[in-house]
Amino acid sequence: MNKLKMKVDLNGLTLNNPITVASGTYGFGREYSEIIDLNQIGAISVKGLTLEPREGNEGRRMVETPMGMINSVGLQNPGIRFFIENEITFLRQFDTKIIANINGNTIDEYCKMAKILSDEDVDSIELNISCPNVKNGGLAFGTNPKIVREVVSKVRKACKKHLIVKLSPNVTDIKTIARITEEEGADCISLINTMAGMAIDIHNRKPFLKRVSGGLSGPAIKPIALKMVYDVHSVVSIPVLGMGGISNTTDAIEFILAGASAVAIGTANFSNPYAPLEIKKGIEDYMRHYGHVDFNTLIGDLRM
Amino acid sequence: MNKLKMKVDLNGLTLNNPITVASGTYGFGREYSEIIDLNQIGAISVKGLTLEPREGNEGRRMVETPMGMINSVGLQNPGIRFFIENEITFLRQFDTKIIANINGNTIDEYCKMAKILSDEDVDSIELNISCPNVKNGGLAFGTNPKIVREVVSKVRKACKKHLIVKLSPNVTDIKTIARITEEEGADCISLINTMAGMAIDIHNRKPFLKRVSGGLSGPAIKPIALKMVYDVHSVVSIPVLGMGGISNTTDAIEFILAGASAVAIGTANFSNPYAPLEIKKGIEDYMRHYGHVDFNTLIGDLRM
Amino acid sequence: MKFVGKAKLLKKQIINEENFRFVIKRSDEMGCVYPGQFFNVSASKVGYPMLKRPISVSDVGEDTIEFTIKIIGEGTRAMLDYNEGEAVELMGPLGNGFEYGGYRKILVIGGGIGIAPLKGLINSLKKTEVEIHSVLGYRDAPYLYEDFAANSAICEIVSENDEQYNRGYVTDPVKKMLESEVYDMIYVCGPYPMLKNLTDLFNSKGFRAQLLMEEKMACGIGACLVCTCKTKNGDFGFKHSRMCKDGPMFYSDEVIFDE
Amino acid sequence: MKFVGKAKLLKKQIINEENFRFVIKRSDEMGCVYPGQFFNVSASKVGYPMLKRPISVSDVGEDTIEFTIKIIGEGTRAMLDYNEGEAVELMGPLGNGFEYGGYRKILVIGGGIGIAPLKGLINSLKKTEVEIHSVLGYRDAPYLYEDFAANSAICEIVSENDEQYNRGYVTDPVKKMLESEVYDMIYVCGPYPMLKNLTDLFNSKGFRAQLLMEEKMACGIGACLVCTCKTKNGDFGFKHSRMCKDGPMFYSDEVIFDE
Ligand SMILES: Cc1cc2nc3c(=O)[nH]c(=O)nc-3n(C[C@H](O)[C@H](O)[C@H](O)COP(=O)(O)OP(=O)(O)OC[C@H]3O[C@@H](n4cnc5c(N)ncnc54)[C@H](O)[C@@H]3O)c2cc1C
Ligand SMILES: Cc1cc2nc3c(=O)[nH]c(=O)nc-3n(C[C@H](O)[C@H](O)[C@H](O)COP(=O)(O)OP(=O)(O)OC[C@H]3O[C@@H](n4cnc5c(N)ncnc54)[C@H](O)[C@@H]3O)c2cc1C
Ligand SMILES: Cc1cc2nc3c(=O)[nH]c(=O)nc-3n(C[C@H](O)[C@H](O)[C@H](O)COP(=O)(O)O)c2cc1C
Ligand SMILES: Cc1cc2nc3c(=O)[nH]c(=O)nc-3n(C[C@H](O)[C@H](O)[C@H](O)COP(=O)(O)O)c2cc1C
Ligand code: FES
Ligand code: FES
Repeated sequence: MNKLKMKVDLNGLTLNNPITVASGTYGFGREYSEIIDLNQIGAISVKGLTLEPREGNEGRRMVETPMGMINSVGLQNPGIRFFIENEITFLRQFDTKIIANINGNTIDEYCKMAKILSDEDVDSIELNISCPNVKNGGLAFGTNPKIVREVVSKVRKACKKHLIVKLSPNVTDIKTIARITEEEGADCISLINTMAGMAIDIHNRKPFLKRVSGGLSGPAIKPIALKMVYDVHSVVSIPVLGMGGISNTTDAIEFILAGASAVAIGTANFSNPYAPLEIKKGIEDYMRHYGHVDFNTLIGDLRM
Repeated sequence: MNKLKMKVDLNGLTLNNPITVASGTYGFGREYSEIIDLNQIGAISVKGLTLEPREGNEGRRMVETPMGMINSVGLQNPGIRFFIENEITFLRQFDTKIIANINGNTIDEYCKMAKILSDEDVDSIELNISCPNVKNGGLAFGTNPKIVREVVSKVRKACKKHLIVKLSPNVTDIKTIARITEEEGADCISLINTMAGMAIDIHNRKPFLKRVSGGLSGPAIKPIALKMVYDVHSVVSIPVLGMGGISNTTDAIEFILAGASAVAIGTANFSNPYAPLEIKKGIEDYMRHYGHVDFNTLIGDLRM
Repeated sequence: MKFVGKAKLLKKQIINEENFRFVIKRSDEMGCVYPGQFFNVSASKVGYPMLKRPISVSDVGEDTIEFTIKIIGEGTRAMLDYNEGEAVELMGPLGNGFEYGGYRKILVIGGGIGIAPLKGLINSLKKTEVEIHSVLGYRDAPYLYEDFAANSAICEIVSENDEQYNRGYVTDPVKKMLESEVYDMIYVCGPYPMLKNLTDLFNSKGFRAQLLMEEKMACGIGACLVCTCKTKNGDFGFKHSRMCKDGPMFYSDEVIFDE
Repeated sequence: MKFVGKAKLLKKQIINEENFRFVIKRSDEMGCVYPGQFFNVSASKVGYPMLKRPISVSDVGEDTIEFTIKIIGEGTRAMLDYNEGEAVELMGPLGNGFEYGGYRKILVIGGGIGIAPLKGLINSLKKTEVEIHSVLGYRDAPYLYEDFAANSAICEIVSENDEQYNRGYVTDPVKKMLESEVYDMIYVCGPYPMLKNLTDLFNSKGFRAQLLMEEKMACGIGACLVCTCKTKNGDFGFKHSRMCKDGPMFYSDEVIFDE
């Protein structure tokens, strides 16, 4: 069997292989480390961090929908300090890259977190701009091109690490937002975050989630995510980390052919904790079958 | 058994009951009339009409995705003249309302169609603003608030019938667009149209659809549609015709509680042609169970 | 007459690694069922995958209908999980099947699972006096050939990989047969490239055939327009005909093949 | 030790209209399985519904595990379609089960399907010398009570609708028993309102119980934080504990019930 080259460089962040796990679905890796070998995963994006610890939303936090789920966790996390003191060393045991997913209420909070993490042992910072912007009526940072420009440019200045910007799919024109992100100095773009979704309990006549709506993830949104990855890849030259409903090898290869340099597995971990490893092997099999020696030759290799 | 009042008034269009079928999924009713009793359906929105006949897109037009399907029919239809001469009389045999779904390349085309149909025997005109705007680089009319204002206001002037405006979900802010639609004189808003989606054949490395992407419909998008219906209902006072993945009674009631005055069944007809009738009966059972005599008391009846 | 509902699975039979057979209870509401017609069959009891799968009738009995199904993807794989005695949700018969009245000598050409609907055809013909020539093509070992072997004056079998049979594609024997024989009608079902190559052959030699075509379907009855193929319209024009409603049988001189 | 994979369904047994029993082959990789722990079970072979369903162990044998399942929605209904002999995809054992070492006299209180995990508990206790009092509540006719009746010094059964039994809720007999008896530990599993009402009762009377709680789950192992419940933290604070990982067993004085 040929030796395949699976290493991929996300513009300054080199992964052993293109399989990563998505923020918020993997905690800080502890639980899944009891089930699978984390050394086999290219990178782990940790649970979204905030400056201060957060207890997250009250009441029911999840409702399943056809081939999807809506979550309303509300960024429950132990805060950036706890992460630095307790989680980094644990994750460093494994030969995988650490991506710190950061979340702010204000641009200032984002910058503070980027600055703090710049001096810590993480490999990349993932700026999650789907957070509600406290100063702008709670609309997500990532839905307004002007605010995207401002937050990315300021965080870029504060951040000495590899910087990924994670885009919200709840927008009219993802291309414009991706272009701005690139212009302001992001090293890589990840997408998509969850889509706004809702479900109602028809018997007690309330939304299942206390916050009314939440974020839809899983196979249901895959076609939408794939289209957005394709669109973004067509307008930027920085690498794209694709995600949104990827559950099996075919899904992952679709994203890679559409232009993703690497993929993240999120919701699929819940139904199949082996998904990242199965997909990694599946991509290798596919490469062998079609005579690819270097994974990089697969990226964006659509024949239109 | 109590007699239930199922009639609902969509601001000038009175339906015998709140169950309608979605444009493009029901042709002109001929095929389904062989299977179910169209008299039982509140309204039929016919296949999207254009000024001239269209043969639609070439190549493969559909790909199934997890609990959804992406279509790329490309508005194949016999043209508005043929519709008027051949289809209206057929549909008039049934005690159901006829909604003429119109599609233009330019605002002028929309207006022409609205004018022509104003003198014909249809009950309502549904302005589909998800069409690509030829003068604006092919971006959909419905994604740009300024253009929405222009097209709705002009069509309103040209249209002497009940006017429904059908919104595209591929936008950052559906509320603003809905408000504009109301301001410019729409009698009713229908939503959602399909979401932009894509699927790739990993073996021949081409998108399954010749046009690369198409419109995603079905249960997969239901949580997104429900959220948008809820959002729109919260900002307009004209009635909302809700759709997007409705497949069973529970789905339909969710939309109604979220604020839809009536619902449309689309993709679900394909897996279950009886869906509209089953859902109608299901709503009646639900009303009886919870002591509603008049369907109108159910609309928007969330307890927050 | 179209039946929409549940019908009992009387028998499930594994043919080989890739193919299996369903014998379904036929109900009166189905009316007449003709070879070449199909049913839209629910892939699983849980409603996933969402869309029903079009499956041709591969035989019709007094009160049974037979389907022969090849495992292709998740839908057909899921179907294999129905148990005998359970109800299968389906809709049909759908589409226009073969026209076969009055022909005396016919050629049937099937490729792979495309042989299934032809089996229904020749079993409908048996009773009348028709001379049947068959050409069956396989990738590997032949299956579903018994009824053809028993009822055909000539039955040619080719396989791409099975050395016991003539290696190659159906086009090879068909070419020869068209040179020496005269047929009242030719019936073809098989993969797209086979249909296309044979149609080129027929057109060049002035033959006309009935092709049973395939396309992804949603409604199955002609309402949604996702299953179209290009057919001739006027001298230079084309139209998009619905595979499910205007077909799945098309005459070889009607269809415009792409690429 | 967590097993992730497929295990054979050895026996499927219909209990009544709403409930059924699965006996699954237990594999060494599952390690020890304790009462109150659960498995995350795939609802169907086609992968729909998407998320696995948490199901408590209702008994553990030498090389078997028993689940008792109530049909609630599409997931549990789909499970009923597994055939004996087939493989069921699952993951477990998960969570923290009951603590039961060293108690001499216990009270177990179950409501509806919540009785299932308690059955596993009392069957683990049998061998030791524990006096068991049981209170079982049903909406309709009792089921799953046999092991309790056989092994309990007192076994009270109440039903909301079945006239053969004392009508009402478990709280009625429990109230009385708490007045006359002293228990080393109380174990409770049942619907949310029952847990809440009993907890109020325990708190007011100074008892402490082990509650087996329920919440919608995704990962089942503590990574996704969708299954939290409020628990006490410090004197006035609270935290969101993970039902799947920190529970599903919580002590009654830890939990903060909402509304
Ligand atoms: C009129 C008609 C009659 C028919 N009669 C019969 C019959 O009698 N018997 C019969 O067996 N069949 C018949 N068929 C064909 C049958 O309907 C299809 O084989 C069936 O619908 C396939 O469904 P599936 O879910 O198994 O496969 P699908 O899931 O639809 O997959 C089809 C193929 O695409 C592949 N695929 C999926 N996603 C990707 C991707 N991203 N990239 C690359 N490849 C991908 C799958 O692996 C598979 O090979 C008929 C079809 C028609 C239209
Ligand atoms: C730790 C733990 C252990 C458990 N142990 C057991 C056990 O041993 N045995 C057991 O039987 N169960 C057990 N459960 C419960 C079991 O997991 C659930 O019953 C199961 O997950 C339900 O899945 P479902 O798909 O059948 O129902 P779901 O589809 O999840 O539906 C749940 C309910 O919601 C309703 N519903 C769905 N949509 C709507 C809507 N829009 N409006 C109103 N209502 C709606 C459904 O009809 C149904 O009544 C346990 C749960 C946990 C957390
Ligand atoms: C339970 C849950 C929690 C999530 N939390 C975060 C988060 O903290 N930060 C973030 O950027 N994305 C978060 N996401 C989004 C995922 O990282 C991912 O972008 C999204 O789920 C789409 O991928 P998937 O469909 O494969 O899950 C979360 C998703 C889920 C399901
Ligand atoms: C095959 C197909 C064709 C469609 N054609 C049209 C159309 O011509 N005009 C239109 O306004 N919407 C069209 N739609 C969108 C539907 O009317 C509906 O808005 C959408 O499918 C969401 O509802 P559903 O998920 O219930 O199908 C089409 C949808 C499908 C699936
Ligand atoms: S499948 Fe709908 S028209 Fe053929
Ligand atoms: S289900 Fe994921 S933390 Fe409990």
